[in-house]
Amino acid sequence: MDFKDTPEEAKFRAEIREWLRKNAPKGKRPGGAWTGSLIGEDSLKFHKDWQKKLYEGGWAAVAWPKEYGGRGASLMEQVIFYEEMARACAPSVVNVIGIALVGPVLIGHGTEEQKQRFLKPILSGDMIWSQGFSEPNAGSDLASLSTRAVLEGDHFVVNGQKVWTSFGTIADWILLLVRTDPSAPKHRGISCLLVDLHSPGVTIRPLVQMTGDAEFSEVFFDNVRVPQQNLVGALNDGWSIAIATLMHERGGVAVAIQVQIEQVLSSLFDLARRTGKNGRSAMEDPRIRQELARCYAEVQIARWNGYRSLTKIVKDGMPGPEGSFGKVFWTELNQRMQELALNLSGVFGLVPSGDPLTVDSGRWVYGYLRSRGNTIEGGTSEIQRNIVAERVLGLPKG
Amino acid sequence: MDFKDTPEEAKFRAEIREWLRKNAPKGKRPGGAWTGSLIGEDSLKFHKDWQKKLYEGGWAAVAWPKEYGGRGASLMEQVIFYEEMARACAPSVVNVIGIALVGPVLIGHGTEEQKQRFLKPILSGDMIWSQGFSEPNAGSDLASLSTRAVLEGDHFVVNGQKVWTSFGTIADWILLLVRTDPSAPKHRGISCLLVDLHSPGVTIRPLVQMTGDAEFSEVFFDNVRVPQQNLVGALNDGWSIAIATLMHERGGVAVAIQVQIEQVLSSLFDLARRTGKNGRSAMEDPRIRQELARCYAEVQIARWNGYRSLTKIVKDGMPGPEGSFGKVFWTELNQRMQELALNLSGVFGLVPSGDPLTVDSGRWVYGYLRSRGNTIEGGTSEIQRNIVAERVLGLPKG
Amino acid sequence: MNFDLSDEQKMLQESARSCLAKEFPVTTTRKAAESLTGYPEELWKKMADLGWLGLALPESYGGLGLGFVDLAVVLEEMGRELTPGPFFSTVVLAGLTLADAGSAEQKKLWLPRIASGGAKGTFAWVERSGEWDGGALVTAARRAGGKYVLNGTKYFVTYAHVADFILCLARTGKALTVFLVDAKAPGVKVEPMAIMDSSRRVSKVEFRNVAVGPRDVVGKPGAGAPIAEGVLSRACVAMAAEMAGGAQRVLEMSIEYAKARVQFGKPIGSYQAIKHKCSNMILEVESARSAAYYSAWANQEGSPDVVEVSSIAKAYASEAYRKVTGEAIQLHGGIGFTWEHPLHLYFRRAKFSELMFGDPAFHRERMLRAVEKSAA
Amino acid sequence: MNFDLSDEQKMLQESARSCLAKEFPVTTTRKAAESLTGYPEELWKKMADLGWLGLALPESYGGLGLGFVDLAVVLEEMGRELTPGPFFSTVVLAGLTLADAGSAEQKKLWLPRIASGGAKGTFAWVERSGEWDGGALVTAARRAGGKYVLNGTKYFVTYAHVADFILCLARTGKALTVFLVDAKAPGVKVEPMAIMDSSRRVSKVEFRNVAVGPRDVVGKPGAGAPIAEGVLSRACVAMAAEMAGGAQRVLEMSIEYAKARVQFGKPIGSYQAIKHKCSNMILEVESARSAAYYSAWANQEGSPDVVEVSSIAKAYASEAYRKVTGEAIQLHGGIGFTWEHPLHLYFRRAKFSELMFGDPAFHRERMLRAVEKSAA
Repeated sequence: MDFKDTPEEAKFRAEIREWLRKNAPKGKRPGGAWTGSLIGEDSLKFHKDWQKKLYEGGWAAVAWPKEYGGRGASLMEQVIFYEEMARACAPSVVNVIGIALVGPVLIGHGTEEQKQRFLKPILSGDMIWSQGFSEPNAGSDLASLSTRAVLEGDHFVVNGQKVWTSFGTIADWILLLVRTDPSAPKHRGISCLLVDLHSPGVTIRPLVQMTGDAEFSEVFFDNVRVPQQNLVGALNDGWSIAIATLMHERGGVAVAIQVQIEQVLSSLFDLARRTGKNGRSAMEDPRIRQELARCYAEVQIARWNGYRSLTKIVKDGMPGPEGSFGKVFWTELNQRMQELALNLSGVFGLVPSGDPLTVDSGRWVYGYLRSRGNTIEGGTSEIQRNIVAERVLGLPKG
Repeated sequence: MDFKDTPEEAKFRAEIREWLRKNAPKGKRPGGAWTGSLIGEDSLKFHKDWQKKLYEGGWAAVAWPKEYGGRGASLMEQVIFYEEMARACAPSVVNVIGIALVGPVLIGHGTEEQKQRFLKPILSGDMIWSQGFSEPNAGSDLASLSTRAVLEGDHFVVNGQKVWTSFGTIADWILLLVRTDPSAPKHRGISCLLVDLHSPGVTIRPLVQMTGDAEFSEVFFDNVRVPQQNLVGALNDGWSIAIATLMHERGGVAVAIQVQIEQVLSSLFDLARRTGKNGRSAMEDPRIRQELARCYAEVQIARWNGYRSLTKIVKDGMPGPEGSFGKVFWTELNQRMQELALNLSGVFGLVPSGDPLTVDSGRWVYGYLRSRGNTIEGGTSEIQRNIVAERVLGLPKG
Repeated sequence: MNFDLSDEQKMLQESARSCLAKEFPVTTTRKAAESLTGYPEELWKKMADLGWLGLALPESYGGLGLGFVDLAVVLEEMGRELTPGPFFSTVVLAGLTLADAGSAEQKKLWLPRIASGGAKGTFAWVERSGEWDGGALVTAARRAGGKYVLNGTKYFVTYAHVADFILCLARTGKALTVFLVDAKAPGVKVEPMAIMDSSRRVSKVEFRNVAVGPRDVVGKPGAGAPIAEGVLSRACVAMAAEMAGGAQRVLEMSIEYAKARVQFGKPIGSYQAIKHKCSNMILEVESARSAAYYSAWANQEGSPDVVEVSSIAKAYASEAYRKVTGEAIQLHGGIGFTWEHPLHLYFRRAKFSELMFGDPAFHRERMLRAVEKSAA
Repeated sequence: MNFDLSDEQKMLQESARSCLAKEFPVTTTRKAAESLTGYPEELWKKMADLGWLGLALPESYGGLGLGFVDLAVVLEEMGRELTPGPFFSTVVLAGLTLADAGSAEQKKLWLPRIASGGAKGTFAWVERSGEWDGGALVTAARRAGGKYVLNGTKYFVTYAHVADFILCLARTGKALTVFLVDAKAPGVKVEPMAIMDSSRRVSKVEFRNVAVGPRDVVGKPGAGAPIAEGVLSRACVAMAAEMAGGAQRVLEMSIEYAKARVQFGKPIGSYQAIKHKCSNMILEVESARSAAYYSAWANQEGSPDVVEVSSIAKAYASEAYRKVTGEAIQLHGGIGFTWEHPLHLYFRRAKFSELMFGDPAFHRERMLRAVEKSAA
């Protein structure tokens, strides 16, 4: 047990820190600084430029093998990378689905041709990717998806609808799950396709969420023709690839998430220090202190759970039980932090961004609303709890 | 909408108040004053004497029809009766199962002979009753009970085991649910018998609960012979009687419960006023004030829910939705109040009765432990929530 | 003892429900909420025609002379559909305050016009400190000759942008006084504010050297504290009734969805996790309703526990509403997180209602002080 | 970065588990807990034989020279079986305090005897006020000639009834000082107290004009506050490790029962309400374990965040333990409410551990102050 960097880790940390010191953008940024929003031309360009810089420095995808333009970074080095990115307040990459999901899927399951064609533009941010998994009737029960792909000659013809497609409005390509064998049991008839969103027959409709933003889209496929060579892995073997992808999503995201909730905590404390409550600083109110302390403690515990999980993955290739409830832990904790922050300012806390009276540029109003999505997207808390009960604790299926 | 007594209600209130003023026992009582414990000879005699006095005054069972020795009191009058009993700090009746459950069952379903034989000694407390429903493998799923009764000539022969039998150690008789037709669907083969606990073949073993007391028993039946005329209602029709009985239990108990939780609240406030915390009264600690206020508010709300439910029962013969979650509401609220009371005294709060340092004669230590049983006995909170979801909200059965 | 609505109240409830749900459902009024005034004018006319505006005002001033319980019935229905408009501000905050504490002249001038839909009012309370305790207020009225000169800035004044008059709680020396100010008077500046709850409009109101005559004092000079206490209690009860209605509607949507939405081959409502969630929701909704109506009755009867029970209702109902709307979004999954689905409007309203007129902690403290005072 | 036990620590864990679970399971030691001493003497001998008593004491004083993480491993296993006896008081409260702050003479006299099982010690802290803040203490040592005279009464002194010496936190003027007092010294009166947690023994200890020499001062006169801070941090971590172990054991019992108990034709563990309950339980158990071990490591390394992380561990683990044991009883239904089933012993222990050495609110405040101090 040791929480200090090894010499190799320290070296890696020094290297990225130095690079960021020289290269991380300084000064005012376009768009909502706290949302990392990609909405708007300016903001998209800003993030694309940053990704290009990361790419040129060799930092766009530290986890990818060196041969594909990554650094073959160990999990601990990835943690360090995210920690240093956060420390430098560096913007996030624009092509997160491409880098965290599509790249690893192609590296693992793609043909040589697919790797040659897609990996480099993913890294450079020249080809933005989205993910097409959920459908209106296939949410928690993802495997019941019904978007069809029928092989006609050397093309698949795709029909159906996807929903909650992230980056749909700015993406060039989509990683799509489709049903290719409707007669097989539901997990067995699914395939994984790479689809150009500029193809004829694709309609993208922004899906406005309760925050008022449209991070997601609905994507409609009407006789869209997809070349056969865009199939990833074997025909009807898409479910295992999807599961691996979701695993990637959870693993990769977990590290970045911890950094984010530490930033939320730190902003929450800043806010409490600045806020008056009953004639003194909210930081002196015994009731609020208890709530702040509770948040502080749980953020640390989330970090320690993460450390345990990482250690386990490094040693055994998979997380222990403490890794299985990470999403439930941080999403519910984040909801409580957002709520506490809103409450600190009383009714003034409800003034959104745009109004001169808004608190912290409206980040808490936004965060309060946005945080409700976290316990739904990427597997609801209910599904997460079922998974823990059945897979980790071995309780019988209902 | 009106929360004042009607003239008739006011008259009834004045009458019972006056009678209690003259007759309620004064001075020190045997046994644990706060548990209403019946354990120990002294305590049992004290409570039996009190019941006799109530009986002589015509107050032993106000809800029973006049012809059977009751007062035919309306539901509102029953509420008033309980309120005034509480106001006078009068002891509870000893034969609560007899009066609240067995009596109404016999009045509703018993033969004339059964009424003649049992009702009077139930009222006077000369014949103490217990209830034999639950079994080791039939808890939440009560209808799966397996205690058998086989008719041989003019007697039933009973074999099996009951558990969580209240008043088992002091009772003379038991209201027993038995399986009389093992081949019928599980709800259809159950009958209801009146069994003398002094019969040969009955073994009663006190069941010590986590408080250290034995309020309940295990009762074993080994070829116990029960005369055929002790069958209540029709053969194999016991389930509907059991359900009616449990309804009685819940309805009758609800009124008395409200009085009890108001007493807990009041004692909790007393304790807070007396307790020092960080150099001042706990009553001045803003954090504790919030918790006390929360308890206070919820006790009032429980009362208002109860009023709504009573109004609905009086008008329509059955409670509205607000009556369906009463048990979940008060049992969970009571657990929080017991916990808060313990915490108020810090580690000294854990000194049980008997030690000179104990707080309030150990009532909070006892109550903290005992309150864990409330969310289990008489239908667990989980079962209660299922019932609300399915019967009140109409959600489909799992 | 009788905790039920009368037959007349049940008729009122039915007619309000059918009017609001059919003619002004949330699905259509949410567009109006984005308009200049923030509500459809025909809705306001309809309310006047149905007699709702004068429901709880004295018959002698053109009202129907009914009680706060009747008002709660209507407010609960408005809560169900997030009915926008200045009903709460005009009737509960302004009308009942004048009926309770206004001079005969003030009543005669304003109450009949309120009842007929011809005038709108509101109440200006909270300031930049965000605190609801009267002691924290700094807006002050200085005596100058036979008049008062009012200076200060109020925030979150509901529907001030359409109000004809504003009741303003201000400091007169150490004491507080309520003034009736013409919204068009020189020096009064009303500026709409953005808030998270898009179904309700609030404004910042600046009073700069506004001259007010002694006849514009509501009640007596220096008697503002007890009047404000009454305003706060009534606001609590009215909001609790609205919240109970909103939470009930959200529960109904959730039950409906839980029965219809199929995942893994079964309606999601057949899963125990959803059942228990719904079961907790109804417990909170019904409890909020009990508290709203009990406290409405207490206000109507001038019961001595008014302060205590009003604060219980506000604190409980707002936590219940917040939890129920949050759970409802979770239960609906993705669809509940969309802009299109009305759930988030309820979720936003719940948070606004929780913090407006004092958060639950404030009301628990207020309640406990009232309990201690009555015990002493 | 490596958050895992070493191979040696895993071996220690296995041997401790098999020893305690097989030879001294809670089902047999609960009888011993009712005996005169409160624990089986052979258990104490076994601990000495296995080297547990000197595990974290310096090798130069007969210990094994291992760290607090190793100690946490053993404590976690003891928590699993509610192992009774003076291990916590002797090793964590007394032994480590002397190793940390004692004079060479004190160490030489007591540490080897502790390591071999030949002496037992404890620490006397809380007084009638029930407060854990050093500022609230009134037990005082008056200088008289070259000596101190100690007067006062301490409560909840763990296993004082079998202790050979007692470390006593007392006031010397405005400052605090820790004294090493012979348990048999004239004027020391040890009186067992009843507590709800029957698996642990505590006493009231009266000091009446107890004479203590200057050589019995631990550390320097007036240096009691930082020493006590260290005692408190170590107590927090040790209790957190015990609690994580106890909660884990209770979770295991619950899972086992949920798989075996059939109602309505299915194991109750197949119902979602039970699944989600268990899922919440493991979240809390594993999180408590993470906090216990991280804080054990921080104590072992003398990391600057010791106070902060120790209080986090104590606060979190005690709330987790309380909730997990409460849910476990609920999940077990009737059987979990019986005296015979060991669950209630864990439930009682959880509550005692929660309040002993400061309740969660106290530790959240302590934590926050440490955070503020390090930020300043």
